[in-house]
Amino acid sequence: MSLGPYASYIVTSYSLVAAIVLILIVWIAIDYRLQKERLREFEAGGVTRRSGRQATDV
Amino acid sequence: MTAITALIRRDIKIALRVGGGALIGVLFFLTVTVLMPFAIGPDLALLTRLGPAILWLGALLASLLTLDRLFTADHEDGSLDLIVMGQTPLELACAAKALAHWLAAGVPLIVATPMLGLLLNLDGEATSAVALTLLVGTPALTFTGMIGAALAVTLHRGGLLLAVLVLPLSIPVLIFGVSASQAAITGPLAFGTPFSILCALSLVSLVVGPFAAAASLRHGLD
Amino acid sequence: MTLIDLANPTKFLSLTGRVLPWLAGATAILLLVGLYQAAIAPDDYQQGATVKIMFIHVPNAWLSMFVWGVMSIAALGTLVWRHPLADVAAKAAAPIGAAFTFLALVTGSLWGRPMWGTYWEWDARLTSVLVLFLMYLGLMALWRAVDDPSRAARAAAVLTLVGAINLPIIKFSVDWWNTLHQPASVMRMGGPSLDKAFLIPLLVMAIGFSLLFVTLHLAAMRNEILRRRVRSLQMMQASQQAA
Amino acid sequence: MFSGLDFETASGEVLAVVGPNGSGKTSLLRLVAGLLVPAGGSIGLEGGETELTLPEQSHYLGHRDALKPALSVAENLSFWRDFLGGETGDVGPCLTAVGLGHATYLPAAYLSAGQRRRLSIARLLVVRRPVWLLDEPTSALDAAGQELCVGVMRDHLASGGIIVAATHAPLGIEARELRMGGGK
Repeated sequence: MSLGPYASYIVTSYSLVAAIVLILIVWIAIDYRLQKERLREFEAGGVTRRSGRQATDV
Repeated sequence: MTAITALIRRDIKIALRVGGGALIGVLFFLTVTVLMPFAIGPDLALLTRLGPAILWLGALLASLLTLDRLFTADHEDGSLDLIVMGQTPLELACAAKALAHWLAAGVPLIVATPMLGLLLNLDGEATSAVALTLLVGTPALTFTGMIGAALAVTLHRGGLLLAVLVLPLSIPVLIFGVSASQAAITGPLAFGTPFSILCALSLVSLVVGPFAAAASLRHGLD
Repeated sequence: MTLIDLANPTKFLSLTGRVLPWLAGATAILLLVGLYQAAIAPDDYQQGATVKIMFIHVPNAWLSMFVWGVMSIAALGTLVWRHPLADVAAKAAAPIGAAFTFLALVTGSLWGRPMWGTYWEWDARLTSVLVLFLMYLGLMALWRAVDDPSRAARAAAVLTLVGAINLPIIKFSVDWWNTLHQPASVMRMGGPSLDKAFLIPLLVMAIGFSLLFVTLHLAAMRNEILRRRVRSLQMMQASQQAA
Repeated sequence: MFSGLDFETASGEVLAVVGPNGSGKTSLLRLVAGLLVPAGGSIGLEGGETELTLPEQSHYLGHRDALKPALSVAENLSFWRDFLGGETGDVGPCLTAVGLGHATYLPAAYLSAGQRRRLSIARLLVVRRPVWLLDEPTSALDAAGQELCVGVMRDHLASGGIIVAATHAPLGIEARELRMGGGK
């Protein structure tokens, strides 16, 4: 596969898309860990939800 | 020294957290700049010529927009009283607040400039000239705007009054900022002349701003 | 499982937990297939190899509008049906939509550079997408301006709907303001004019990116529900007096 | 606002400024704090650090709590500790002392009015300053909070501090009274 004279544009656009999508995925994963971690802390601290269930219950 | 760093860190934290205004300034800058071509027309050659002026106007309005909360927020919740009473000279505290504001709201404007330069069909050299003049010039805008922000506290009026008070004061910065960028793009003037005057204006405002703001705060508290 | 069942965040969380791995797998497979097909697709006789940018540009451009559509439905859900997950969905979609819109802009200008000789052209379609991007950012700023999500929800919903009504008007005005761009080619009356060799990889990529959005959106919604749970726990903790 | 006012107070003593609304209690405190410039007369502190002015050796607890809702409880307090400087203590024990130990890492936005008041009282504890200027210190506080406030004031007096408090409710602590006249 040859990309012709404008290979750099094609490669840049594909890698940019990959980078941004990767950033989105990593951000969402880190955010998930963070929220879970905080909920676990509450559970350890004995704070429960109104329904009486544990904070990390889903 | 810890007092100054503590104040800077606190202000930056507040600006970046939920409810803070740091990123709204950049968004305003983006929007104003994008609106310009709709009024001027899509002629790329014309936009190239007007680009530096558009970017400078956008940055000027954006940095003023976020300035009006600089002291009012602290005044409303009583923090300003304690800052005035502190062992830190009020001039230094004002300078620290302005610096924090510039770091949180001014620097993002400069970071956004290359992207906007692309939209206005400025080439790499022109964009970096505008970014450089903004880097040198926006502190002057913040530090002169700070005087208006301090007056707004004492007059119990923020927002538009601040803009009316401060915009005339920022004319010199605008003139030399735009002409330095123009000089870098088209000539015929040397870039150095207006640029060094811009630097001088910034330095003067760095000195005058905190003193004027502190004076107006000291006499205006009730 | 109906929409009413999904109104319960707990049920929603357990559903996402089960569905997400499958969705992520399907997304990965589709995107890989799409990439492979895009790689072996022939060059365009006019544009040469740069036509390959289309395979990622068009799905992102499509998603930039699709996500606003999703947010508009969620906004209706907030304002009309008061569905408890509607504002969660709207809030979670905004940053993802903004990211896709940004990618549509950047890939568009990278595609335009070899074709037009300039990165940016103030033509109708690019400019409308730029305005859309600014509206996404404004919406995100609105969500960030207020700490209490339920207070921000209604304002954001109104803004989203106004935006949805306004977008065609903006598109029309910009069209009128400047017409330079080639006419739309995929969704044209009388069937797509694109060659099959381009169309199939494009469709695969479009479906793959749409699935990517659904996956990311569900995960982000899950985060948002957990974040609100943390918030309400924090408020409960604050109101407890020290023993 | 007022004239012909002459008063003094000494170490280990509370001066309770009492009087009807509008009699200038708050203005008097703000004068002492250096936030208002007196039209005439003088205010001074004998003893204490000679290089520091009276406001720099005073704590001022005004109507407003000087808290930032976006920052956590601990961040709010440690900011004032670092900014006010001088002889400082640790944030943790001070928060526990005012009954906010459980809320250390919560955003200040989630605190109730009484809890915000407690947090500003913690500011008096985290930085040691000899003169306390308190404007309605017990407002918004519940019974336990008022008790706590009185306890904190007693400790301050025992260590040789001075308190000037504007109040219309009895402070619950032995005090010399300065009665401000009604009107001008």
